[in-house]
Amino acid sequence: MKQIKLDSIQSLFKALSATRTLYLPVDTPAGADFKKYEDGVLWSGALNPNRSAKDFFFPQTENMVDFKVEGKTIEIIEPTRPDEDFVVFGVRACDARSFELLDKVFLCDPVDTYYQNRREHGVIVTVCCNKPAETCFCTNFGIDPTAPGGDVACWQDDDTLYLQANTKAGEALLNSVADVLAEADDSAADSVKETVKAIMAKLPIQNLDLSAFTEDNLLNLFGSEQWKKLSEACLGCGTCTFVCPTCQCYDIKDFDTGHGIKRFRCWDSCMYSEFTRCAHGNPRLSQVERFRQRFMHKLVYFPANNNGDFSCVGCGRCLAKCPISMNIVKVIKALGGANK
Amino acid sequence: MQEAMIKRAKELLTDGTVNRVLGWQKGGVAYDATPAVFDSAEALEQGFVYDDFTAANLSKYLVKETKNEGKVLVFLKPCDTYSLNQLTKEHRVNRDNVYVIGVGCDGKADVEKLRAQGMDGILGITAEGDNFVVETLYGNKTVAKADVLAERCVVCKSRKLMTYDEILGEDGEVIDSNRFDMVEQLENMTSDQRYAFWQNELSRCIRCNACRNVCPACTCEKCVFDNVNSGVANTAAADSFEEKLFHVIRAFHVAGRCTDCGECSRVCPQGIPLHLLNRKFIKDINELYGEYQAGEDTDSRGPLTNFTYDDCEPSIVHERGVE
Amino acid sequence: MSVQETLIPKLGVVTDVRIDTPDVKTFRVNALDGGKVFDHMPGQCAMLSIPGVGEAMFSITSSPTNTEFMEFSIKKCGCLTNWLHQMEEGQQITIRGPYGNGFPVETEFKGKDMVFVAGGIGLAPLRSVINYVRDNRQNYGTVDIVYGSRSMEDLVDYKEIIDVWCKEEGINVYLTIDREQEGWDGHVGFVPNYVKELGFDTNKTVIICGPPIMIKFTLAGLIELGFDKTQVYTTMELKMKCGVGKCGRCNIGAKYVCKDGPVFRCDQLDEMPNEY
Amino acid sequence: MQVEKKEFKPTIVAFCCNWCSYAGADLSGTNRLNYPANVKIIRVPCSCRVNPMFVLRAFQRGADGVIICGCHPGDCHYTTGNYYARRRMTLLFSMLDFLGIERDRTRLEWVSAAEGAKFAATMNDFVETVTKLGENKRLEDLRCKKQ
Amino acid sequence: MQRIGVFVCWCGSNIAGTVDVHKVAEALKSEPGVVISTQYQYMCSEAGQTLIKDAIRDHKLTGIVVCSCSPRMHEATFRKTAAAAGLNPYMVEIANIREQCSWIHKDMEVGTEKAIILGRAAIAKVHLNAPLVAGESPVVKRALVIGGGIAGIQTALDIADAGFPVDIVETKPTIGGKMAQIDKTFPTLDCAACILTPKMVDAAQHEKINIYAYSEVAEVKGFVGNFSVKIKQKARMVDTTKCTGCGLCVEKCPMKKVPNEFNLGMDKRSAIYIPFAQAVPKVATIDPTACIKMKTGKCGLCATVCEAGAIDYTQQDSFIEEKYGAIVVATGYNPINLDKYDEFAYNQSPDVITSLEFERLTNAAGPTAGKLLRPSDGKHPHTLVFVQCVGSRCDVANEKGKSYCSKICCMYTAKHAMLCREKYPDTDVYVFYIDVRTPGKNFDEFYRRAVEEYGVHYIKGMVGKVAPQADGTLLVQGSDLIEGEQLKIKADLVVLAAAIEPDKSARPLATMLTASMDTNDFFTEAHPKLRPVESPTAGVFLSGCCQGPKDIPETVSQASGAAAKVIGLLVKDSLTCNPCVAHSNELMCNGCSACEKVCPYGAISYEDKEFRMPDRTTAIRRVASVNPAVCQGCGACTVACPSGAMDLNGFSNSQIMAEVDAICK
Repeated sequence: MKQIKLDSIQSLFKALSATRTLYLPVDTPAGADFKKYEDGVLWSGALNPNRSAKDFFFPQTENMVDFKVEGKTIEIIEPTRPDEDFVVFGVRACDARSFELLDKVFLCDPVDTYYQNRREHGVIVTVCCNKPAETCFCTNFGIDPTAPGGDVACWQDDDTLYLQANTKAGEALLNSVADVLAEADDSAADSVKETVKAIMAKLPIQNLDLSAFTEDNLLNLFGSEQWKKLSEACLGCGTCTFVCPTCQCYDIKDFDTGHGIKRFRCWDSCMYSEFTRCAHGNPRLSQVERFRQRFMHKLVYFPANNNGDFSCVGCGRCLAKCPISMNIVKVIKALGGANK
Repeated sequence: MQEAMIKRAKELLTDGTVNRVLGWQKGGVAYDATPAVFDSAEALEQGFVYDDFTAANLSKYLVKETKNEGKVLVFLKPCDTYSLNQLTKEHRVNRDNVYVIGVGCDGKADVEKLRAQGMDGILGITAEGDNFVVETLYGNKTVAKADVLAERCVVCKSRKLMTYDEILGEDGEVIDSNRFDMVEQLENMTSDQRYAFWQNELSRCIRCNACRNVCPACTCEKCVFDNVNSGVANTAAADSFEEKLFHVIRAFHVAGRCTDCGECSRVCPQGIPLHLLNRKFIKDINELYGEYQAGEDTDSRGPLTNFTYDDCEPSIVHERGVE
Repeated sequence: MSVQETLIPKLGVVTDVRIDTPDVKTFRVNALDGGKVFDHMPGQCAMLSIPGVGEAMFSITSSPTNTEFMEFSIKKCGCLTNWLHQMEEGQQITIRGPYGNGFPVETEFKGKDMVFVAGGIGLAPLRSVINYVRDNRQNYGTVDIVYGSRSMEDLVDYKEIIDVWCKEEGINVYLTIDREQEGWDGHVGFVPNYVKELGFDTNKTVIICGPPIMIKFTLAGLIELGFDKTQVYTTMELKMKCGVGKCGRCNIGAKYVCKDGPVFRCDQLDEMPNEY
Repeated sequence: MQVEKKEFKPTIVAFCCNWCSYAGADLSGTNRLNYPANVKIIRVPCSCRVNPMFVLRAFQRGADGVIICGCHPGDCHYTTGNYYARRRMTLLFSMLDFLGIERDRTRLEWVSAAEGAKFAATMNDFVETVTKLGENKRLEDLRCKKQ
Repeated sequence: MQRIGVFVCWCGSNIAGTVDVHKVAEALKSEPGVVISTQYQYMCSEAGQTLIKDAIRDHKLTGIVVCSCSPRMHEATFRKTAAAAGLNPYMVEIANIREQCSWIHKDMEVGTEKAIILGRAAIAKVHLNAPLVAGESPVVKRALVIGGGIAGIQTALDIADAGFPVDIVETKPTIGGKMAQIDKTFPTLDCAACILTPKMVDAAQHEKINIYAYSEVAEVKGFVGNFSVKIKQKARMVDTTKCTGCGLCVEKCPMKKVPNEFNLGMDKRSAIYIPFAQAVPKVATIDPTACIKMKTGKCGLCATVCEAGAIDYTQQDSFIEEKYGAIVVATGYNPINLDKYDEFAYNQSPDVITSLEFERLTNAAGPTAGKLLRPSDGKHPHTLVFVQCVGSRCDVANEKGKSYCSKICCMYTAKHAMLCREKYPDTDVYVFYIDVRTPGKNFDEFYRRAVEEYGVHYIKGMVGKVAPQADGTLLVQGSDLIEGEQLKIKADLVVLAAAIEPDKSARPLATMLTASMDTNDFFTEAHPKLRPVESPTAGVFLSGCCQGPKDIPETVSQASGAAAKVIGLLVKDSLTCNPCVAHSNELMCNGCSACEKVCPYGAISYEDKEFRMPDRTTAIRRVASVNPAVCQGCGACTVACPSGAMDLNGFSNSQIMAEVDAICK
């Protein structure tokens, strides 16, 4: 385990950003956001940035391919893939887990090379949460915020940041900045972990009953009467989807620039009325169906295809951000016990 | 207030004046009530909540609700009644199918402001006089309500109910507020500064459409931005241009109709002060075409569907600007 | 271009355009240097696109046994298909695939007596299987084809049906149209009723493709005749974007039509939510 | 060595009302009054037909300046169209200014069918103003930039 | 995808001189959808048009672009060419490469480059053109004239003489209007009644004219060529078919204290009355507010004396619905109310009167039988002061008055002053004026005669105060701006030239007609110069003072002008509608009324329509629909509509954006 004093943490950031681009949570007038590190940029102590870290691997919009159309002929121009190495610092355990879930989608056959490319270029440095919020419920999904994962995991006490590499990439990263780090005892972060565990035990959203969310119960849950009431106030916006670290639906669109066609993909939301609309009609006509799709996907469909792993990491963003305060926890509570 | 509301709602349900009630369903934490329709006294007893955090403007739900059978009871704050009037004026809401109980209001709290004051891990909030006692994972704290009022309530334009069938609590007055201060501040900046300001704000937009979908003026059957045939449809703001396009056009479409209810900024997950765009239009309209408050009535002509022969020319933008 | 680049299309060129019905055209597509753009199995689909206009999933109408070209029978129904219908020979298009599971022609279907039931443009995906079965005749039992459309003019591939399928030994073709029409002396009536009238042997394997309402009633009729849902297959169609089960919009329950479908056995459909 | 900078020629989109300004533009042609070729005219039935979306669209696609020309107040072929246009464009221009976009990139002018000279002069002046401003950077869509 | 043909015109050397037409044609060849691109010396020539027609047929073109002169020049030509070749005429777009390119540029390279871009924009647009078919709507061959003054009468007569039936709706019991109250007319000084009453009789006897007197327009529906109007016939309590106008009832009526509105209240009439001797229709009317029978149920004397049995106390208002192809508004004017003009003591002294009252005082059929007598004591006045511009030409800030010039006052005051001096040489006549405006045939001569021959004292200056004196005279204090002195005149009679304003019935009528008005409630004309007798609302025409202050000759000429326009409309069996009109996509329409509010023609209406929703439920929604016969295609509604449901044929959102794209690329 390595360590560095918090008051000299800028030297770590400088060192990290010397060879690659460093992104870290930075305070803005409205919450924290991941930003590129430049001299003097301060690391936000906020628990979680507004947007999840999925942006780094699955950005909001991404150019896929260009075309030139002339008369009857078409030319396909593959864009250059970004090849910059980068570090994302300050990822929490929940977001770190989300990459595992996204990997299941994007890296399964056939591999999504855009995502893969970014994954290969990025190193994730997680930091143990030391001030969990009331909206946190990651433990329900077997996530241990004191073992935050990523390539390098960090823990932070009052004056020191402890760093431990979890992967080869993580080791290489730490080696590259060894100059600014000091050795630390492997148990140095234990007291931090204990403190955090004690807080975690007090969190209000614990022991959610997820037992009903099984593939066997799929049709039963799908047909539940509760959806209508739960979705009643849903505005059909994409806030929950876009702040969610595991939502990965996307749209592919063409944009005519006037001198060529750019085909790009961008985030899309199953909450949008247009999501499934096509020339023949729309299988999900009302918000009830769209709302149900999102939560059924997270709690039933995804697990059915992925060994029972739920597509939620309990980061709590949707709890904090939903304009009408409807969220997955309320859905779980409404459907969990009653619909077994 | 909550008790009085439940009591009155039950009465109106019982005497058949209404067959359902639009209000708020209690949530898991102190600040996360969800708008909901209650159709029985029991449901009201169990879940109806009204407190300092039930901030949502329920008037937009009436677009859908008034299409259903029977009358719906709705509780509206003064600012929400402006929205209802505007919706009535535009024939989006059938006023005859609504029973409005106007609820006096002295401002709603913003949980983000609590968080900004360092209150992490909020487990419970109790109102005690002018203060909130906030129970958190990290100990109890007390904060003055006035310090955590939502921005729109700090600069509240009116506490007067514009339309109602009855009132609970006290009706207030139109307030000579300083809601345009921030707009003015921006106006007084240099063009470069303004550009930097908005570039920074709008670049955070994730095009979740929350501002649009919550807006009581945005009730289009089909938004131009969702309509593939409109030529401007886009699901994501692909670059800084599309961010601006979306917000400018949206603000323009609600110009003269926006009642400044502030919902757009309340719901923005990225904390973008979108209300400033709307307020800029309101301020311009007031200054150039005479004071106009959308939602004050149900029959006046909006400033963009009106004109006078001696309106100013667009060159006014040059004349009054700084630089 | 690496093989894994599933989202980046390849170029194809339209080498022949055939007008099938007033609103269906069949396009022959070749790679730019001749031959096929890629190989596929019957029932699989491909994403066709005109850059700037749109991209959409179409089932490949030609049989894999056709080694020279691919064919797509496309009905005019939206922006992209309207555009495609304006195409002339020599027009390049982009194409990616193949996508989906296809029919189990090499497993479940092997040695089975086959009944194909199609309505309207629903013949398009079946034509691929039918011709595959014809070209590997020794592997399959009897072949019955029930095909119906609104009118005579709306029968897709009428020429091939009459000139080839009808004349081939061991293949029974039953055509029907919805309403009486001058010049038509064949059967008149809806497909589901016709299937019931014909009353097939219940050990056969049935593939249905057509409008949802037709599928529904044909299936009901078959069950009345004593068929089991495990003997009946159909193909689905939903809005698709990526074609590889990642963009998240073509799912029916936990299944993605683009990846886990489009071919489903009817008993599988019962396990899926009714959202299609 | 100093690289000679290519002279900046702005792209100007002019929306002209069919009854006055478009005819004014025709007249300036008839009178052989010069104005730069960067100005391209789009004919609309009335200045009130100009949707703010068209203005933004022009900037997105690479215009450096957008000018809308209509009948003089009181002379609208449709009696009131230009009054609505005036309000709409005033508010739009003010909003663009509020966002920090150079206010000289947009303009509304009243040009009658008889004012061929005014049309040419207006265009000359507008082109000059926009040329001074340089390329439109603040309301551009990078994707549409010519490589 | 369209199959587009591009035709580049040389226009001799007009275009080819500065634009390399070959290069343009060549460059446009590679644009999407272009199947042929060619050039020719004169596209508008017979040979050029043949070239286009052949190309349309040979290449199965679905759209053409002609790069030539201004569309204002030859768009119609090429549309006809296209139509002749079987192509919808609205599938033609013109790229203006002459007026807007070759003629303003000198450099060949620059011109050519621009021409190519303009061509591209036209191609981009024509891709999105849709074939349009001009609709037709039938014309009801009947006109309605609202108002039975000289304007209405003249309009009706002219239309009727052309053979079309006309209805006149007049709110008073008789037609005739203001002119019937006037004594003499300037500048010829002929008697108003002598020239008006024959016209009234003509109108009454014309077989094509039907007069609804004592009636009002209650409702207007429909549009040009096809209006449906509900007319309210107020109850007269007299059966007009029976009444002979003998006047016996009037004579016998015991209630004789009703202020006589025809004489502006300067004398009294009975409860049952005929406004004046030459009234048309000459039938009696019972004033229900004065009639003893109507108020108390007792009396009934008129019924007893009426030999024709025309009196019917039970008569109710009745409604008639009629269809019209055209409507002429001739609602006229009134002098403004002078209650607020305390400085002129109008309300304090009966001897301060308006000019119209003066007309009655000098009229032989008036309250004084034509003798000029002071209303207060019936004595002959010796000193008369005329005050001009009372309520006219005021500052906008002045809430009492009008900002405009009432136009007729200078002349009628000259007339009054002159008549006064002529009949009563013993009078002193003063006229206070700001300016004397005499722009009219023989007007200035007339005015000069008043000054020079008749010795009327014209004083440039305004009267500040009129103060009634104890001795019954009026002390007029005014300033003489020329002499620079304050004047005090002891007058016996003061005559105020009150401003005139549109009749109060005009505003609600304008709303019914969706015709626009200016801030003074005068109807606006479709074009101030070129269409002065038409309202912007198609099928609605303007006659007389409802459009602005006018004198009689001007009114009559406008009346005939409006009649000519109406006749021009009614001779058509049907109207061809401009197909480039707005249309609303009902599925997207919010029903918010924004479009309706900005439509200058009232072409947009709303209806509650039942829609089948995709989920098979039905919903009733309020949606806009555009009447293509009324819409003129300005496009104001398309921008007011936030959802984009409203679009304009020929200039659709997507078409204009495609042009923008093509120009900017």
